[in-house]
Amino acid sequence: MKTKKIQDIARKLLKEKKVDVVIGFEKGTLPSSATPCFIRNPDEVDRLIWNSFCGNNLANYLPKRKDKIGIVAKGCDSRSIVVLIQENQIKREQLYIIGIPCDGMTDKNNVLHDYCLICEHKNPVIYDVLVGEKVKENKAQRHPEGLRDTKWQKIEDFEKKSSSDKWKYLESELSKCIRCNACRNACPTCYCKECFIDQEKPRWVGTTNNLSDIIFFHLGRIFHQAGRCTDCGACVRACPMNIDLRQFTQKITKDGETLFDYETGLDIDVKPPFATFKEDDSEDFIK
Amino acid sequence: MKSKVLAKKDLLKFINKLIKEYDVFAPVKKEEGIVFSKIDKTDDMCLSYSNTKNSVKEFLLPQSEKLFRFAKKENTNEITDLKEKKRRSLLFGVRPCDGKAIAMLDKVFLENIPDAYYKRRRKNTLIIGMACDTPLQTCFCTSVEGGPFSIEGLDALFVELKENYFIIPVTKQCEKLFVHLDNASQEDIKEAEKLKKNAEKRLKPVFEIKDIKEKLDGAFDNPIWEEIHEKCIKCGICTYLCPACHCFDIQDETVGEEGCRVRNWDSCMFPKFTMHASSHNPRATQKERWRQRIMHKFNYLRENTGMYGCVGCGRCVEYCPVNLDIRKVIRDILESK
Amino acid sequence: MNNPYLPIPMIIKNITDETTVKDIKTFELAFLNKEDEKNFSYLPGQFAEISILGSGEAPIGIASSPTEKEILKFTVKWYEKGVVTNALHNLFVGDKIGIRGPFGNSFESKNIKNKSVVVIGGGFAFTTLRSLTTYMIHSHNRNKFENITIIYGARSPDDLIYKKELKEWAERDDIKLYVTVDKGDKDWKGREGFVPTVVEEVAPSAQEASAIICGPPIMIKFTIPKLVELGFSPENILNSLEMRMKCGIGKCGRCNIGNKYVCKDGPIFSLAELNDLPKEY
Amino acid sequence: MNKNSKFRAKIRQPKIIAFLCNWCSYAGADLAGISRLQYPPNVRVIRVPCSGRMNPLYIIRALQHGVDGVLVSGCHPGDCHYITGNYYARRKFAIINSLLQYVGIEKERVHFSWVSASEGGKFAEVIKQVTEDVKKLGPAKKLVKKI
Repeated sequence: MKTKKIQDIARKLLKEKKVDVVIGFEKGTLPSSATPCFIRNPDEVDRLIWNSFCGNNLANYLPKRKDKIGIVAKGCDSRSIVVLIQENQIKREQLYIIGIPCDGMTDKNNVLHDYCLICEHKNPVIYDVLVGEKVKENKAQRHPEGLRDTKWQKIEDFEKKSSSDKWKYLESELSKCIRCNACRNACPTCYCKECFIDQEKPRWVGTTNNLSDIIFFHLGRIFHQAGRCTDCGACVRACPMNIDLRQFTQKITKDGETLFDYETGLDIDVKPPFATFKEDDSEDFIK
Repeated sequence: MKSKVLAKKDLLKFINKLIKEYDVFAPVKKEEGIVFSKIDKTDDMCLSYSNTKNSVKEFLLPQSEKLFRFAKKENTNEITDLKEKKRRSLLFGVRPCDGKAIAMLDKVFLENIPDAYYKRRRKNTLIIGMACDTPLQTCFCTSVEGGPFSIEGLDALFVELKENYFIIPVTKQCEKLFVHLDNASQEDIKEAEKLKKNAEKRLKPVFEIKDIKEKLDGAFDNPIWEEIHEKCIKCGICTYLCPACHCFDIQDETVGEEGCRVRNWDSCMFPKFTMHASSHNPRATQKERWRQRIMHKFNYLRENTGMYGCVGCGRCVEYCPVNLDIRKVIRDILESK
Repeated sequence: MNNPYLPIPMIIKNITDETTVKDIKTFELAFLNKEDEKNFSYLPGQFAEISILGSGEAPIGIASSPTEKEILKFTVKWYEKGVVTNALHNLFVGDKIGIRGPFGNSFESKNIKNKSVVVIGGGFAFTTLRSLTTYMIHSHNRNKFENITIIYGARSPDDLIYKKELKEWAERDDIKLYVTVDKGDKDWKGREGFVPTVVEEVAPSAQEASAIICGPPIMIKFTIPKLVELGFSPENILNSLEMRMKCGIGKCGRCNIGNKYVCKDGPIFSLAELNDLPKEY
Repeated sequence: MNKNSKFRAKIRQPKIIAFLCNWCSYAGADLAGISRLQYPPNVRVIRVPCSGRMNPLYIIRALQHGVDGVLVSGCHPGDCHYITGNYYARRKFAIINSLLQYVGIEKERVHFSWVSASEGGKFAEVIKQVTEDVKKLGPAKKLVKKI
């Protein structure tokens, strides 16, 4: 159903030359898989599909592109697109967003991803055309203290641990890292032209698989995601070693929401948290 | 050398004996999946694996290897060569595809000017393979001149029969490990032969490898490269998990007054791989990098070493975050004009 | 164990600024161990990995000639992004560094002996050409070559490197030297014009001659057609390439052009060889 | 290295890096000096143009390369020489501070303060307190890079 509609929209866009390319999904080479594809020819739109394996965040392909793009976007993709527009990585006018309300994506065993379980923006927040009916959002109940209970449960539990336990967990997770950079490269909002780990003059992070350097890389990357991470799960999905990166990226998202009352990727016109300030921002940690 | 048999129930005893003499590395089940890792006791070992997540190349060409140490004192450049490890290593349960990759690495690192570090490790390591009878969907070893029972690069190959392990010793070095074992009977040989045929039958080649070299010779300017790379996200999963990828980088690491020169895996997928100091980059976009990856594996290495740089283990296929399937790439190239 | 990754200890004996902006320096290095010096035999065209502990290594063409005993010369340009070149430019006379090498093939491996040689250089790429020229005009070797023509161009008079030697060479009558600059200054009395134009003008005979060309890509691009016009065969037009290299022995996998490794099979390639290789450099 | 750690084990003198903004905290430190206020000598100062210049990764990098504690100090909110530098910095500090604690870096390792050019006394106090806190924790082990 949705597949057909996406194909029709893409065909029309390409025929009318409204866009140069449509970025969507096609059938993957493995069972239970879909893979990003770039369609330029209206005759090829039949390759486009839509199913529950279309997990990749296609916004990843947008930064610094010059052409006009039709892009298939789920809720999380659309939020990443908003971030990219906010941060001048792509212009709104370049995009024709084919929004798709999403019921959550599944892994190859047909199990819903855990980040989809707590997703609060299944419907695209920005789009030019919507494929299918909007789905019911699963807004978590506000906790009396103002935090969302289900959403942040995992983070709050972790916060209560002792420093040594926290550190032990961090080390045990990150010691799996092989520094393939897939988490960074799969992330739509990791778009720096030169990442701090690639900088050579001066060199920020050592080049080896030294655990201290690996931790530095991940902490640095996670910090840079403040105000950018939409919890789309691209990094954990890409990681070949199954590192639990969301345990850390979610903390950044939570802090953004609780400290600055900023939820990522909802409105193009709102400034990201690090690009603005309030005079009464909390500073109880400062002497 | 005669084939041997080892009763399945005696395997752990056999491995335990090896642990006394060697640093034994074998498949171990961990949180991230089944990985090749050092084992101190046989309980750690997990033999119900299709293939390990990491390849065994990291025991011959570690992800980061210290070449030498130095002290950064004023006006000196004293260096200390690192010492050799005394205990020998033994890799147990290496799949034939990984074994073939080692044979390829040997060509690169031991021929012409031998690489001192690789040579040292290689001489110090015994590699015992485990034939593969349950190939995965991602496996394609038979498409790249390999096979689920290939012995290339291995010192010995184990084949799992019903009650026994059928052992094919390949090199002299491992013969002494098996001297006390019984010789294989005709029946065992037949059973192993049958398993081999069955496994090979299950792995129909997915492309004709003979055509690919010729095709690639004239394919440098083929427009297909424009498309192939498009969804690649420039990460290093394919090259880091690949048992045959061996490109490396040499860097200096310092902390305070001390430092060491290290070599790290590098990946042709990374933009900085070929970047000159003058900022000129001969392989400036992912298009050139993908072309290099395919050309290196299927054309240049074949020409220089007689072997392909791909052994069909399927890791890059399985773990690529965007499902950029090398098998499909090759098929697309073969079909292109 | 013979370990190709261990650097040979050297000491900096002299540093010369080649230009007034001081972005190109020539380092004269001497061996710390006599043994190493004996084992280090090289020919013009080869390069070495300069190793600075803590910074790393960079491949640099050897600018001295084997006829110059005891020292090795390297001329290095400062690049903003170059980690090693930066570190090198911060060193002083007396500092110790290391080198690995010599690596690669030499001009001689391309059959240039007993022929005329036309050396064409541009900018600071003249380093290995200096090595070759010094080598050829040495009294032991001069009779192994027929006519020697040297054409060297740079953007401005200041960008010419090895100014002192150029002067000496100009006084010799057994070689022909043409130095040109894109645009001279008020003190410049020599030629003005681009290298390809000068090549056309002086039209060295292609008969039994090799042309060796080394310089910025744009110069090479326009000079090669001129040489072909003059009748140089592709086998006799030699080009020295540069690439990012790490190991220097054909293992690390980044400097290949097609199936050839610049560090091992190059850096000197004839035009005939290059025509067979993909254009990826 | 070895010699160094032995030395440290014996006397337990922590090494602390202080990133001070040029206009307020650095001047505050100067004033403390001129006023001959006593404070522990464990702090090495790195002057930054503004607390807004502080890349929070400096903190991680310092911890990685063997300091036991970090102090970051700038002008009081509203007093920034560049008008709003420290307001932006405050947001970054809030996030990095929270993240570091979240991954298990002890709260007492990393400190933030506002010290103006006239607060020589406060500067001495802050340094005293930071030094004490870090001393209590002992030498940093997490994140320290060894090769």
